[in-house]
Amino acid sequence: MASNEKARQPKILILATLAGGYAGADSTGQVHMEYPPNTYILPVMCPVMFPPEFFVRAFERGIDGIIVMYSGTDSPYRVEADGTAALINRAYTLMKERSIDIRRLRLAAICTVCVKPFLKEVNQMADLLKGIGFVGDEITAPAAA
Amino acid sequence: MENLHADALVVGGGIAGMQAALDLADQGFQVALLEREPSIGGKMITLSKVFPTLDCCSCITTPKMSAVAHHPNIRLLTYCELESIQENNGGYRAKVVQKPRYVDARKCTGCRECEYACPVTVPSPFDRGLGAYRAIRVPFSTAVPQTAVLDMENCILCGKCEKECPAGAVDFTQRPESFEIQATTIVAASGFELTPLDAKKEYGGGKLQNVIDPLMMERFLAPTGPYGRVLRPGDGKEPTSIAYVQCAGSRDETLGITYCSRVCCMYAIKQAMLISGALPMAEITIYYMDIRTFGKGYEQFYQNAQAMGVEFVRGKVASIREDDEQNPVVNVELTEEGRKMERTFDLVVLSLGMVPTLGSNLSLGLPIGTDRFISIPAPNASPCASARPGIFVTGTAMGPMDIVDSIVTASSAAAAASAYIRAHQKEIVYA
Amino acid sequence: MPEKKQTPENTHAPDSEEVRVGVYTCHCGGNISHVVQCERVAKLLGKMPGVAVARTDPSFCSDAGQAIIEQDIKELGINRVVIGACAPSLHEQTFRNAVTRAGLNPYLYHHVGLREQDSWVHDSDKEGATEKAVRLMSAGVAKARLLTPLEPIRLGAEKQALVIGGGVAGLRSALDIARQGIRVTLVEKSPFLGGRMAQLESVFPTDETPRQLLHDLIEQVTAQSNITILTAAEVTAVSGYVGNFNVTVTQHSRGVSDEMAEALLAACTQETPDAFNYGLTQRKVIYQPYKGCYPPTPAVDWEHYDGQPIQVNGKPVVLKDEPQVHQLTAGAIVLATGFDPYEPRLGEYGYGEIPEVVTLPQLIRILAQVPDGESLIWNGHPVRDVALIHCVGSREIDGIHEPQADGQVNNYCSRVCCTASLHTAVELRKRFPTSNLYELYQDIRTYGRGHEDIYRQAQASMVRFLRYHGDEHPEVMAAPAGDKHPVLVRVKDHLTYGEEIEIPVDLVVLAVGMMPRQIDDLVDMLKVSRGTDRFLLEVHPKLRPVEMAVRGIVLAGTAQGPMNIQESLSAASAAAAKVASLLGQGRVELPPFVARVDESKCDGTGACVEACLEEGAIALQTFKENGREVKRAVVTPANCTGCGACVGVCPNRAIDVQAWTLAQYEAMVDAIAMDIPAFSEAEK
Amino acid sequence: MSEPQIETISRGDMLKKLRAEHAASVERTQILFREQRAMQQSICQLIRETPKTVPEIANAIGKPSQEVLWFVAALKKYGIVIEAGMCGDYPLYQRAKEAQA
Repeated sequence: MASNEKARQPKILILATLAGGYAGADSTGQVHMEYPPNTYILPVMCPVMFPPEFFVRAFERGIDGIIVMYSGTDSPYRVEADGTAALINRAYTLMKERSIDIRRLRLAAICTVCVKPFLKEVNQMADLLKGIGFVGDEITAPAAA
Repeated sequence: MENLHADALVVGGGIAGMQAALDLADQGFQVALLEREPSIGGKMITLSKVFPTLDCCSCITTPKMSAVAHHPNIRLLTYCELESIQENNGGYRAKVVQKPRYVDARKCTGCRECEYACPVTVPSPFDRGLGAYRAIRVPFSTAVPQTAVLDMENCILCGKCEKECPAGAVDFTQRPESFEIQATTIVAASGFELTPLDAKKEYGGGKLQNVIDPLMMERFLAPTGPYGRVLRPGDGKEPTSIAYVQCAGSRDETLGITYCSRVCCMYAIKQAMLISGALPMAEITIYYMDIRTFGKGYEQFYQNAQAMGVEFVRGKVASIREDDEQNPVVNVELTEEGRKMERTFDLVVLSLGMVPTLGSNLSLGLPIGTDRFISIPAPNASPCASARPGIFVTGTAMGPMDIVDSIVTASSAAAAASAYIRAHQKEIVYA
Repeated sequence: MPEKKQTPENTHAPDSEEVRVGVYTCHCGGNISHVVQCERVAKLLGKMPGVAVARTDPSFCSDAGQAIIEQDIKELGINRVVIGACAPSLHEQTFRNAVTRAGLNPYLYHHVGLREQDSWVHDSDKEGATEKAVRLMSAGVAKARLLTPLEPIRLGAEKQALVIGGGVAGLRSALDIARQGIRVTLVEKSPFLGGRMAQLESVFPTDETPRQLLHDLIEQVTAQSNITILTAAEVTAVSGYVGNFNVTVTQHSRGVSDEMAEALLAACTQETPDAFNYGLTQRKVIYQPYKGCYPPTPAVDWEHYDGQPIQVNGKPVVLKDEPQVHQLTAGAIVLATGFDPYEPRLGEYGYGEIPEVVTLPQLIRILAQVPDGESLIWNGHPVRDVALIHCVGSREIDGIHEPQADGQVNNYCSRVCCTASLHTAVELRKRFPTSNLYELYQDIRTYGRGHEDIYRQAQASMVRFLRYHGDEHPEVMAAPAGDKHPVLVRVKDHLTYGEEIEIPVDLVVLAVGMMPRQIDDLVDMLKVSRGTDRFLLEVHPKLRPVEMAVRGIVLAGTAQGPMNIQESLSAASAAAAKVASLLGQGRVELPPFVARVDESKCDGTGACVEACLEEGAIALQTFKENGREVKRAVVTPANCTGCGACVGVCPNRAIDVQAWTLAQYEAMVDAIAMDIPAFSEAEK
Repeated sequence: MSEPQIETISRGDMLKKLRAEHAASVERTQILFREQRAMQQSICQLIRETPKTVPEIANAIGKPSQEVLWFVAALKKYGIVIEAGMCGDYPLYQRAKEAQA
């Protein structure tokens, strides 16, 4: 909340597919399982739409961790399983160039009823960020910008 | 009121009737939906949250109510009583009376100025009599239509409402109006009532202040309830120990209700979970004979309640009395231990069962079973067909069932009704 | 060569008119407001740029709540709507309709889930939950500002449905759909219709004959000229989408012609266990499962036929399966794939090890073969004492029950076994009056209309009831040699206050639960979801109880979960009603969430075409532009799934998925990341 | 059930007719209304300054708790009375300040 009231929290962005992670997050809500609130879930149809630069840009803007919750091989989109994995690898390359800890970006297959895996991913990222701190403290300017 | 023609007449605007009407209307049929109360929504709209998802109930119901009200193929007729039907011209002609609202529905905007102006306070059946509203009122906050209705039985004819109404909608000249609906087919969705709270003398015959029915608890748990929290009605105490007496109006030969009401186990478990959320310190005990959590996801729900600490005790409650402080004292036979015990609670909920709403069923002239619900002569062939051709039955009009099952049978009745309409309509010439 | 191609006119660029966002934070009847301070959210959002009004309401989804939004659109000129409420899967459509009624394009509305993903999961951190709501709603506003009006894609829909499964649910669905003037293809995997119901001998509570009921139903189905029945057939491929599914059905040969049937049947000598009798008896590899089956022509059991010639009138006849492939289109698909009885593990209650342990479905087949008036003999012994054990393969508890091979523990109730078991007990007592029956149960769940009467009948017929607890299962063991009875059942009976009781019996009957049929291939082909219980999963048990998340696919009967015949029929008719609503108009509307090319930026690199895996969704076309030939990407909306594979690879950012654009995501990320000093300031 | 023709009857006549038709219920309700008003006034008077629980109010005005609770709920619904904390297991009720103005 306001910086004077409470220590600033790292921000976790979750890009969750409607057919997978987003529905899984809804399932988690239906059983009222708690997790940290500094988690911002945005629905996506399929994560292959993002260019790898999108993730770097998000880190530059102050997002401290990103979890891409996709549907893996259960996806309604043929391209999703392999396409997303390849995308995340390209993003890792860019992150390394900016000396961003690549653990800040996670890819996880979450299904519509994956309550436990959903919680595991979220809590893992929250714990990791507690340890490694804000992205702003490690990011470097792009080599040629 | 002019006479109407419709492909289907749906009798009852609860969840089953609404769903049947929507399914027929979505297929392009003209539907007249008849509701005797001033608003549609039935019993479901009075509930707090629904099992097993614990969705807020109005979040499921109000959009359906809204969809019914806005559907171009549905003619919504609220506050109308079905008088009789007769076979006519290959279909049915229904005699209907529009009861006077004493408010012009076309002018009323639902602003509730009249309600605030009205000096007479009366018990609100929406809150099972434990809450109150005024002699003129919009029946409840999410009512559809949002039209005020004046209750002449409790009116002192002071005229304040008429003076305050900015739309000039109050109309003391209204009278009951009869009209007819000619329809090819009828869907009976006349719903249920709870077994009366006073039916069982052993349980205090309805006279114990802190022994309530489950729909009262629903209202306490709903955000719009009479107290805005869970209190016992005897003296406004926040209860710390609550007992549920299962099969209080079902599986009981002394009441002549030998059947299982299907929903009581689940609503008791659900309420226990919701109370645990609202009053974390409260101890909740459920006295039962058999736990019947048979629906999809229900057994898991039962296990969750056990894990939350709700106490399930197998026992038959023999009687309930009151101590000097109006605390209910439950006398229970512990069938797994072979002994009797007494225990005092702050509040007791009788898990009452379902009995049919008889009024409109009688008007429809449909044969009923030994359980008094509408007979279904061939349940394993045509599960929604009544004994009269072209009249289909849905929801709790044909026996106790929960919301999920009511909705499925509603769509099923709609399928049967639409097949009937297609098969018969070509032969019908409207008079 | 076409001139400059036509794309749907992007009528309003987002900045060509003043953006006036209406922000609505719903209390959800307390579900949200008990955790998230909705008024604070509204107050803060009200100060964001572009926001013209920010309100709260106990429930915006109610008629009155929707009216508020409609009024704002009409009276305050709100042209973008952001609603924070329950999950979009529940009410996004409700609000789209409301917005449309008020005259606004339905796609100028954005829904933020504040219940399932906020208030319900951050109960103990109300401040955190409120901050989250503010950031999510700000992101919603950021997106809404960039929304453009869109039109749904309108496609013609085949007035034809595919029903998969020829049991009672599939038959009922097919009939009800056909009666609405929609053509139906009914595909049944086995060579005969009727499914599991045909294996029963009596249905409760009416005691009717199931095969007679089926016969009547099949007669109505076959009388319907617009139903095509394909038996011994399987769906082997599916593509397309609602309104236009392309389906490949592979149908095995019957192997036997009507003329040859009698002779072949008589001549065939090869036998195999009879699945109709759950393997208790043998039948020929050319077979009819029962008298009066449909189709009446016998069929060859290809799986078990050894391929050897059969001597008919002295001539050897070799039977050959020549599968036929049917291509068909369907506007909608009904899944009525049914159930299998739970198959107990080897040794579970002695099953498979002690011959006197059978399942309830097996017992029903055994009884069917005992002529009326004769006594029941099993494994050479007369049967007098019978124990029926409830909840086998149902109501299992994690940690107590051994998981199945795939790790599954069936923690659900199978709904029908209590009544079925008692119904059988009553029949046993009636047919064999000297029998002693023991029902070992946890809870008697005779919930249905007339079912409680069967329970009372069983009590009146001196059936003995013993109640065991879920964590203390009865034990079944072979009796020591020389005992009068072959089996011993040991149970801790809580009706006698926890007494350990040992019952010597002649037969143990396991009232097994229901499992969904093995339909992995179909599930993969159709991309439909299953629940944790492995049954097919409906979208929402109350809002859309027979529909699946994939549009145009509906559920009928026990493929969805355990249910009895009456319930299966209801569900099947309900599914038919949904199909009729969907296809009745002969067209369907699809959401416009497909790729769209901005030709001003496209320079024809073809990266998008390379990235796309969907057939015919995107291609390069050559256009004349200012007299010059240029290549531009062109999308075929009906074939585009909106995955966005093209978006991420475009070097010019010239392509986007409508309503899900990259720019919108960037704006949302910025809103979430934004420092909100205003968070405390603005409130002052 | 329905009257043959109603348009010719004036509003005044109609009210007169209603009064005549409903004389019994109007009289009964008027008595009820006077009792209600007295009850509401004594409750509001009592909790004007100090919040009280339902049993406290019942004790002070000599009415059954059950009845008092019903009136308190009614007054609360129309904003005349508000909840003002808890006293043990009992919520406290107070006359709303805005409503007093």
